[in-house]
Amino acid sequence: MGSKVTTMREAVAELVRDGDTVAIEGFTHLICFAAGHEIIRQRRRDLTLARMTPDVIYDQMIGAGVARKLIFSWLGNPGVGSLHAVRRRIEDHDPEPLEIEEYSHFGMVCRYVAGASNLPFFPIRSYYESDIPNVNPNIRTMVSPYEDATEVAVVPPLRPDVTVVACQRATQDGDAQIWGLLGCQKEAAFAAERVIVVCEEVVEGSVVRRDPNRTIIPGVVVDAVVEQPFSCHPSFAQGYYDRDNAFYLKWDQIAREPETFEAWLKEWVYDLETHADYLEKMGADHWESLKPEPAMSGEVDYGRYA
Amino acid sequence: MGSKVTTMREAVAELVRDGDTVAIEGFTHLICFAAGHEIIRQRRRDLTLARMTPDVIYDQMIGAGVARKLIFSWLGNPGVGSLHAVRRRIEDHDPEPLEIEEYSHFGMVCRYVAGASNLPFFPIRSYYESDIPNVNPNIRTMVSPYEDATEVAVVPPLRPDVTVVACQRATQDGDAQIWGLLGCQKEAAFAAERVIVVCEEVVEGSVVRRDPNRTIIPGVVVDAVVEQPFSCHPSFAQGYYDRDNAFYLKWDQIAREPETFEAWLKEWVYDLETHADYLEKMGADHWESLKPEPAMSGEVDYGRYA
Amino acid sequence: MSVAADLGYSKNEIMIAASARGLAGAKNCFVGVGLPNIVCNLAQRTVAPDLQLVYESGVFGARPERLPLSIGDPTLVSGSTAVTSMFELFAYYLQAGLIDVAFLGGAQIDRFGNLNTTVIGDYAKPKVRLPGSGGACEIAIHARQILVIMRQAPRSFVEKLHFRTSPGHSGDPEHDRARGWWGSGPTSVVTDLGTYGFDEATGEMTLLTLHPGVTLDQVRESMGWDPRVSPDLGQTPAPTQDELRLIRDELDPDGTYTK
Amino acid sequence: MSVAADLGYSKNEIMIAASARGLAGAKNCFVGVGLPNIVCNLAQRTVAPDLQLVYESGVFGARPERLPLSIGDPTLVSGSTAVTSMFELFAYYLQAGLIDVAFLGGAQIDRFGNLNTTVIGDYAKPKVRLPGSGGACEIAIHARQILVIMRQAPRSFVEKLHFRTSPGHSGDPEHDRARGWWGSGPTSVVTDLGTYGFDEATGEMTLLTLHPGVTLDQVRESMGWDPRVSPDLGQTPAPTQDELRLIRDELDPDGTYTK
Repeated sequence: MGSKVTTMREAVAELVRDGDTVAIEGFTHLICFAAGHEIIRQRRRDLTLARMTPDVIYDQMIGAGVARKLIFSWLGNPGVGSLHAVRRRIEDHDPEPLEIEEYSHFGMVCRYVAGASNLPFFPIRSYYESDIPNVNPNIRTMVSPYEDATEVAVVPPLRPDVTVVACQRATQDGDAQIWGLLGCQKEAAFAAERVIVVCEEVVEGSVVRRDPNRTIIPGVVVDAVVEQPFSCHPSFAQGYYDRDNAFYLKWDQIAREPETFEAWLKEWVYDLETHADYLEKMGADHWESLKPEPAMSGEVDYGRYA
Repeated sequence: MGSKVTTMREAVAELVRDGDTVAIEGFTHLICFAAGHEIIRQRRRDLTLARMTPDVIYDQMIGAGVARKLIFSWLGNPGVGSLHAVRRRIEDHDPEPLEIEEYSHFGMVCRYVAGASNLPFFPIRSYYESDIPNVNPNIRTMVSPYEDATEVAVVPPLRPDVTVVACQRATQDGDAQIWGLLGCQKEAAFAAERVIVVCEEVVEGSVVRRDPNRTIIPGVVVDAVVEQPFSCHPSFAQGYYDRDNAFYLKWDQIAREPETFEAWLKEWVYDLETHADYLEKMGADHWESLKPEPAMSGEVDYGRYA
Repeated sequence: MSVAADLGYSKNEIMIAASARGLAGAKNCFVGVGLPNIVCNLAQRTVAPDLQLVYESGVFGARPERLPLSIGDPTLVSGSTAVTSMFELFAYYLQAGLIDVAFLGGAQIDRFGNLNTTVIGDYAKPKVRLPGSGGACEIAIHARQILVIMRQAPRSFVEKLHFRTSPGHSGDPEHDRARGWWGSGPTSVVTDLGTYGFDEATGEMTLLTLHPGVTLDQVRESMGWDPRVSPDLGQTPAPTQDELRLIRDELDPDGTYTK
Repeated sequence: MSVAADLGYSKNEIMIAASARGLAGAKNCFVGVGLPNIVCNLAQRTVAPDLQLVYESGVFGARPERLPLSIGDPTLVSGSTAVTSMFELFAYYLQAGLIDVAFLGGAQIDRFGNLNTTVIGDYAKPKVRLPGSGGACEIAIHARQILVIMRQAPRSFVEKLHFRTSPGHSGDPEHDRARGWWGSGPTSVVTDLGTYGFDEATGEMTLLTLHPGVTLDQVRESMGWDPRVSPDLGQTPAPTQDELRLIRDELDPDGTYTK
């Protein structure tokens, strides 16, 4: 197989199309901001954005006008507060309305699992006596065909056109390894029509083959591999860099007013050509300051069976 | 928390009761023969044995009379042939009939997943035009409540009273780490009322804490931890010892006749007090011969965030 | 200004201390950030030494080397005993009934402990769009016990929710939680003014204790319905010196959450 | 005695060579042990260099350092690119339609490629209890293409199965595989006497080629129904010297599966 390694610009240009349903997943960990910025930069439109926890990157994308709809389960700037740009669109239709389809966390996870498993529905014990199903007709109920006749809620499969998954390392074939929080990266990738893997480093196949249990997403479902250090800033990559909490706090101020929001987008996205420019602009010291001391995993022995 | 470390004898005496549904799982890898032998030795009766792939250990247990029923998806001596003791009971009711409840592999896996998830049923796209549902009324059909109205099969949850899981290493609290083939060990453990973890080595918590993503079963669901090297022989433990293929071939001969079967049980189970006796009887050279050369995983960096 | 200012501790500090005591004997606890995180860590060091912190992000047995800034802080992962996917966390742990106790809060709560974290105003075009459920809906249904920590005010303790995100008690004993739910629903509410339980029969929030210096009138003025009051209404024990030391020196030295 | 003995290769060797050619261009292949394992490895070295071996045990990109003795051989794990749980293997790969081709066999096959791996005789008290489905039922439904390798005999190529473990074609074009299955069902059968395809319209097994030295009468004598024969019945190309060298020197030096 030929290498799948490409640039973020090419990956987005080739694989993300106007009107697509796009999932940039990651539960606080490995949220690929660089992909979101490139999608803004290429001015994609009418996207349906899916994500369990829309946070700052979706505030940026939705405020920038790439999306007409949002599918989610928790909306906010984690540990800080609101997403002001998203709220302007929902509360004030400013500059235009945003269609929303909301679930609970488990509902979103199970939509990805159903999508990844080619199941027409997925049963969960949730939404009892909640108003959520009243505002989301996709949440339905079924009764167990067994003696208990238990009533459960069901959610439909979610099959993104494109899922973007960030990971610590991947091969040129797209075999991706992740450690630390896993979120629903694997499920979202398997559920998708097209998958972009963005890694801190592209490694030799031999590195992955030494520890196959660490592989979360196999190359077989991956279309493009982008090597992009710090692609998740201000989110984090376990063992590579820390969450830039100061930025999350700062974003709360930036996003409060459309003017400051637009100014930030111009300075940090539109006026830059690539994420490399973003890294350079923020300065080497900043990146150094986010690097943790090492905490090594130790090795296990798979044994050589020859 | 106090340590959960105990002996196989105590673990089986305390946690495995006549009439229980017992799952000793492991897909070719980490099949805990030592637990099966102890259950035979303690002469448990009327067990319902569950397992995706009943193999030699279940041939031994079922031939020894511990079980009245078998729930499974594939019955055989992998790579060798039949399970003669099981076949005598099914084909000739010799010495007594064996009740069976059979599924496909995916059906069994999903029964464990439903049990682990507290779901009343689990949907799968299987059994279409197969005779299996005709002989197993637990396999039913449901129709998707969404527009596609797809018909799927459903299986009920499987909740063993006891699941025995072998692993390479565990802490005294039962946090178990596995690498290599995972089978459905995790699902079977979470689905069970009581869980016995049998490990090649009990390790310090610090070993597990250095690589938390390697933990397959958390201590919270574990009742007993048994440290028992080579507990899976003639099956294998990745990195610790190889499959003893010669034994699987030999078993085909041993199990053909009730006499040779009984003689083997007497010599290798009833006349021995513990698995340690079994190891000693088989001889140190044999165990040496099964050990692979090392093939180390390499380390990853989790980072220290202080 | 803080009603408890003159008592040598803050409103948050007595909320934390009172909530921590509610965890006595608990084992597997679903933890959020902020106050609940401090509460759990205080309980671990006082009334609940066996408390296992389970983070919604999928981390077990965390040993954070710093105060986590979010439930997904990398410091929770390094040195923990296990990390799991979100699917397994919600399916094998929460839905399977392994979580003994969890914390919930919200913009609005009603007398039966139903919570709104979705919208203020009309759903279609809300006055305030709130975060939504997150895991709250499943937590409210499956966690064996639910502890609510909220400051009380007429706009948050309301007669009628604008949206019911996660179910409390229905108020109908026949129907209430009668569908194989693991959870028994909200079991206590700790506010800046007092502590509440829920009536067995009616599932209604019932004032159990007033914090030192707080009057029943203050409580009544701070909520949208006339609260049920326990016949043997008591006073919340003030935070002990030991509790305050742990909170101030160990758990929140910068006073991020406790000022 | 082997009909092909005088031709310089064994029955298994021509079955292997003919089956391997059937994998030309295939990508993700579900592999079992024994013959299929040799077939896949031969195809990888000849007509299908991009063939990805996916083992039912949950291993991807295996690079075995020895001939695996079972689909769960530890040599398949060490040096592979990924290991997955059985749930994910069946749900995310097979049921999701990622498997292009798989091998099946059985004790009995009928003219529509339905297979029996469950019982000979009555289910309740069988004459011979066979292994059962394993993954066969799901593989038959979801793998895009199914290759069957079986020696043929009247007792195995039967008019009526004793039990239908995994579905082939129904024989009814209206109904056949009309429920969102990924798989197109059995696409070829390779026996020790010849190779078969399946008729588009009727789904019936159709003799395409006879192995060198095999007559149509021999084929008819070895099956329980009168087989459909292709109008342009041809001869199976004999294994090439290169194929035989690979099989004998590299893939099965001990002749475990090929004698």
